[in-house]
Amino acid sequence: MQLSRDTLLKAYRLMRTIRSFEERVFAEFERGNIPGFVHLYSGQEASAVGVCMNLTDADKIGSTHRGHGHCIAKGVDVRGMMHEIYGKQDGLCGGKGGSMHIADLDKGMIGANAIVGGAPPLAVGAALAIKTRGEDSVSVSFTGDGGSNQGTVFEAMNLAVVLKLPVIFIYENNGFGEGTGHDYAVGSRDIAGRAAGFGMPANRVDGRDFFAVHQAVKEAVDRARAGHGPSVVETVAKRFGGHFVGDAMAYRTAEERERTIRDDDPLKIFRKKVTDAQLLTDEQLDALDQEVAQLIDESARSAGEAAFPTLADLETDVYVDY
Amino acid sequence: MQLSRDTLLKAYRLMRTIRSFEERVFAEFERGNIPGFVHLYSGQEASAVGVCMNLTDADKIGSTHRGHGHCIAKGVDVRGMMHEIYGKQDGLCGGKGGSMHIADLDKGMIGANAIVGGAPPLAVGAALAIKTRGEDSVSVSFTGDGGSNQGTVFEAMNLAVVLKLPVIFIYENNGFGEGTGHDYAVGSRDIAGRAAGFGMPANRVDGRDFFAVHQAVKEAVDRARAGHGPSVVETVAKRFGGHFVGDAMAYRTAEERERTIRDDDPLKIFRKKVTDAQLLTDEQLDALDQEVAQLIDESARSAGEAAFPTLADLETDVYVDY
Amino acid sequence: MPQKSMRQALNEALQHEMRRDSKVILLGEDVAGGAGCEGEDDAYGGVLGVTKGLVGEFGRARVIDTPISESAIMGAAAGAALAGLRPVADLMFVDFLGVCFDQIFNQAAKFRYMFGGKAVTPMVMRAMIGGGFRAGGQHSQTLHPMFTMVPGLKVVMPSSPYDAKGLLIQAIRDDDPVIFLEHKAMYDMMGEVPDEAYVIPFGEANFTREGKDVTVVALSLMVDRANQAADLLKKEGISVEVVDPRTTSPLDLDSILESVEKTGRLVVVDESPPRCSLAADIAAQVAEHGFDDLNAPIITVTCPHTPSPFSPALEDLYMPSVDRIADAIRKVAKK
Amino acid sequence: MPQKSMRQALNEALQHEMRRDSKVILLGEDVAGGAGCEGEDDAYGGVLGVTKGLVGEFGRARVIDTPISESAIMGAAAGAALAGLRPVADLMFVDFLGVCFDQIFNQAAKFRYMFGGKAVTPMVMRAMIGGGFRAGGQHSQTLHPMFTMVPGLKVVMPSSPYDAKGLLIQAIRDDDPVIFLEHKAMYDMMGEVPDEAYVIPFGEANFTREGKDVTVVALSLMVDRANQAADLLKKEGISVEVVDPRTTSPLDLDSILESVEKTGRLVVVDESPPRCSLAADIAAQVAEHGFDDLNAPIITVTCPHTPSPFSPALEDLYMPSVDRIADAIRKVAKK
Ligand SMILES: Cc1ncc(C[n+]2csc(CCOP(=O)(O)OP(=O)(O)O)c2C)c(N)n1
Ligand SMILES: Cc1ncc(C[n+]2csc(CCOP(=O)(O)OP(=O)(O)O)c2C)c(N)n1
Ligand SMILES: [Mg+2]
Ligand SMILES: [Mg+2]
Repeated sequence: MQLSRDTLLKAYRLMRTIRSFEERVFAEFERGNIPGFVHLYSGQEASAVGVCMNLTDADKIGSTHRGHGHCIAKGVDVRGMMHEIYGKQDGLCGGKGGSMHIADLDKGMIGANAIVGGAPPLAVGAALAIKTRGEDSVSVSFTGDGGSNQGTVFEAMNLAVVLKLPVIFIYENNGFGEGTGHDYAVGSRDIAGRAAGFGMPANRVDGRDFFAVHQAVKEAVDRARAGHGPSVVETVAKRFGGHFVGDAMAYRTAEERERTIRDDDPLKIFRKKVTDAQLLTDEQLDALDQEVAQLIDESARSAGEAAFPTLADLETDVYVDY
Repeated sequence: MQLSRDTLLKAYRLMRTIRSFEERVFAEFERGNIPGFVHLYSGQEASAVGVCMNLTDADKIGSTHRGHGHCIAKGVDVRGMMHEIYGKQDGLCGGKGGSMHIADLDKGMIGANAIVGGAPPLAVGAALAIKTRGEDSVSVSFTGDGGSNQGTVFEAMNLAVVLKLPVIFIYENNGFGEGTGHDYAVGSRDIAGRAAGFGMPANRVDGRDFFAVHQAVKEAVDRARAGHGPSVVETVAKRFGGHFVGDAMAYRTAEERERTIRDDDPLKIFRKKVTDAQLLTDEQLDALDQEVAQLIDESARSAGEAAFPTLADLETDVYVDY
Repeated sequence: MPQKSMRQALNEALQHEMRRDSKVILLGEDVAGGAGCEGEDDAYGGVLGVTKGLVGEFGRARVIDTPISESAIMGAAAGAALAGLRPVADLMFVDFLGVCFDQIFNQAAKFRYMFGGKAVTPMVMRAMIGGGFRAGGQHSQTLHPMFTMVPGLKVVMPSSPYDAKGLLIQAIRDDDPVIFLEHKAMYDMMGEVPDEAYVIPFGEANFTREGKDVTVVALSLMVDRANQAADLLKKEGISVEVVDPRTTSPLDLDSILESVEKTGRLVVVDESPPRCSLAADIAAQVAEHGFDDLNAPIITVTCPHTPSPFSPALEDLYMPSVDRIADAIRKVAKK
Repeated sequence: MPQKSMRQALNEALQHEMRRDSKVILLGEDVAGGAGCEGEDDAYGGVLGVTKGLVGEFGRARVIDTPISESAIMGAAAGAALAGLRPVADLMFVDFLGVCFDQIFNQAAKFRYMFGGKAVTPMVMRAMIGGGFRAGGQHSQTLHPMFTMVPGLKVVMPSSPYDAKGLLIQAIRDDDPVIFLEHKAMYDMMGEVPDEAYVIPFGEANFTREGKDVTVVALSLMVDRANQAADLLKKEGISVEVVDPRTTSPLDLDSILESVEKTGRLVVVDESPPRCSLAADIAAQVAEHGFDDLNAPIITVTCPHTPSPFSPALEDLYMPSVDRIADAIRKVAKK
């Protein structure tokens, strides 16, 4: 299917925004400006963007601990995210959530999740709400290769099939769960291959290639919107960095990482495709790079300057009413 | 494979013991002599016996809430079981466990389990102990069709494959989980079919037929003893009765139950096969029926007369040392 | 007022709210029953019949039988609540929380805080608690302390059919996640229950006995036993006040402190092992905020620090009895 | 005596016991690390490095990397223990108990009782607890009350490298299931630790400060803060006794009561929300058994009834601080 120039520009802008966001978060973390645990998405941009460009704000996504890319792809405000990751009062979650708990319900982003396997049952629930109201929206859950072994994820898949819910289970196979290889932790060595046993179609695609992800997910989303139920898409793309910022990555070789960063960059791959096909020009893309760089720069600067929450904020937002 | 006459006699004796035990428990429950929840195994005898006759005391089994049949097939003392189910001080668990918690570690019976999906991870652990010590024993977990949807069960299967453990996952498909049909609760409508997605061989057999179960499980056990890892066997045989004693069974039709009890009785099927093949005579089998009837009768009578535990027993057996 | 069982009171509460608000759905194992079976629909209506008949009126789209997958059930309820429904999820026996607790205590309970006050998660989790059924170690627990300690959850433990209906309606209309704990030994308990809908607000204790010598705090099934003990001791000239907080979170500490101010003596009854129990929680709060009113040690009457035994002979000794409650009251009354 | 970090002390304890007893195995996510990867084995040694080096000495057959499947991990440990091993299972962050709690509280903890005293389940579950890492709502909890309340479990919370080593060796040699909770902010804490193996028995409190005016009970990271508060108040002429029970189950209540008998005043510090907390548990036991010795209300210093906030600005206010502890002590000392 042909994608419009605007669509391609949007896709590139989003992928670039994720990349620049993550690079900046890395740098600021190293400088000691960002606290806690941060898990970066660099290298997997085509997965989040390829998935979410099939979605509207009415569609829901449930994310993981590595959620920055999913948030940005779903249209969550980058500035609010950066302020949140800095722990600031005007962050998207008032500084109470942090990197692993960014949510923006208005954008259909029902939450990053620091519990591996936490999101799929929730995404199934969002799909149940959609079906109960008779809407044609869909719900998407993101899970990693490591997380694909969590019992909650299997239960979610089975329930989605039983109730024929509009859910798409995205498995982002980035090669590792912390320092453990996917071929070790997944006994069958085939995540997508499990779907058949649960009664769902599945598709494994090159997670470095926006077009491959976008097309496979489009089919899954169309199917779900049409009321034909859930399906699985596995996107394969290694993360460039460690599990979290600070991970020594001893489980990877220097060569493998260099190779990955050199040859498996979703942005490079996208740029080559669209320029070779003369759909977009390097000038257009460079211009976007500039815009995004400014946005990220502005976000980080304002996040650095913003105020921290205070004692008055500590005990609010626990209950609607108590 | 030809089974010896003694083996056949033993198989029949065990199946008859289970049947008579359950019939008596039903009667005594109705009379108010047995407290709590009891889940009867009648109709599934060929599954427990077909499985356990491949095992020795060194092999482990983890069971379910419907565990009487598994216990008896594994050689647990029938009298001790009956006393336990009556809640008596000299019951197998001192009256502290009851029908849903009978265990006999010396017999390799590591516990009935009132948590659906509770046993498979434990059976995997027993298999890990076996492998760690370099023994050639195996571990077996029993799970129902309904329980096959529990996350813990999927995790156990994957871990067993990853660590290549000597486990056999038995799925006893008796048609229902409480009042819900297996075809509804299992989205794929194929329990054994899930095994492939987890990287294991699987076999679905007629759970009414001792020979079919015994043969399929023999292959799985041989494979595990030889160090080739886990596998799945699904045994299909409906329970004769309700989910628990007292279940009105509105989800079943009278016709279906009558048909099941008439045509699907593992003991009748066994008797016909062995007598048609002139391996055993009706006289031999009738004699066993008599023996067993006496054993059960004696067990129930002594259970009725035995003493209840007392205040002195209430707080013992919590810790080895506290 | 018509006499009804607690089972019927709960059933009416669900029916009222499902008629009133199409966003209310039920899900759980056999909440209808009979799915994928040859026999009747509505074969169960919940294992102990509380939801009986609802699938007939509201259909399977709103009374949803699920596989045995409690994490998926609770997660689906939490996710559906985040997305605008008001799900009532049935855990059946509270003892099963161990296979799905994350979705309750790390997910539903924490959304609002972690998301900076933007999330609303109006779900109700119903579960059966308590002993007396000879159901053994994994089907007889109460576990209310495990929910009470979790910020973000509200926890309800009704002690009568009347309270059960009013509190369940409140739970369903409430915008926060609510854990609604029904004592399985109380489903057949009869009491006056209006036919129409009404709400009982959370955090408002009910004084089931007025008295001046000793304050007894109890919830759920223990309220009836505390009342029996109070009636017994009246004959001995000890005037007992029984306070039923109805909800453990929020907890109406003020009413408890008021009563202790009057009596100077406190006994807390809790069907639970003693460590980190609700009995301990209430005793500690009074020892901090009502210390100057106390004329005697605070006595807690709980189960021992053991799992629930199966044998009737042991279970009867395990649960707080009228006698044990009365003895505790006598002990402090003498002081 | 050599100075060592708590990380090293724990590592030595594991090494000692694995050398001593071939039945001791480790399992968990990345307890070695690098399984199925091109890079090094032993790439992690546990996310915070506690098990580093052990796979090199004992091999992958005894230091077992697992998939992310905590129910299978804890169940495998419990089942292996029932079958004669002494597994040490790593939950990583205690916050993950919600996805595997059943295997711990309904299975491992209850086997012995449910099976009439015939089962022995010598497993250790290690987990990281506590705040200070800015890790947010699902990675900063302590949750020790959830284990303490469970009959059949023993619960250990070391407050120093020395205690950590001796208590972990005891935990591994212990025949009951033990929950071993390591405060993640203490791994780099230094202290004197003998090279050889030694055990510290469970249920024996340690008096880290002797005093006569006020008793402060604290565990884990809070012991250091209580000590700092005590040292601070000495200058103000308030003599504080700090009692570290070391294990919450069994709990050395006698030592606490002894101290309160002397001081007449009790402050309990607990890094946990207040409801059904260990602070409440200890306060309640003293209000029942030490009431006549009390000259002032029992004050509990805990986190508020909220999830753990992410922002450093909030988390520092969330955790009990030396100042808040000192204020509480002053308050009762004046009474
Ligand atoms: C229930 C649970 N178990 C373990 C962890 C610790 N943990 C956080 S991320 C992670 C690895 C996840 O791997 P994967 O699912 O492949 O996602 P990735 O990090 O590769 O994006 C682990 C083990 C957790 N947060 N939650
Ligand atoms: C975790 C958990 N969820 C639910 C239950 C309640 N329950 C007990 S048995 C049962 C049905 C089990 O069905 P199946 O696995 O097919 O076994 P069967 O009863 O048919 O032998 C259910 C839902 C339970 N005991 N534990
Ligand atoms: Mg991964
Ligand atoms: Mg079944």
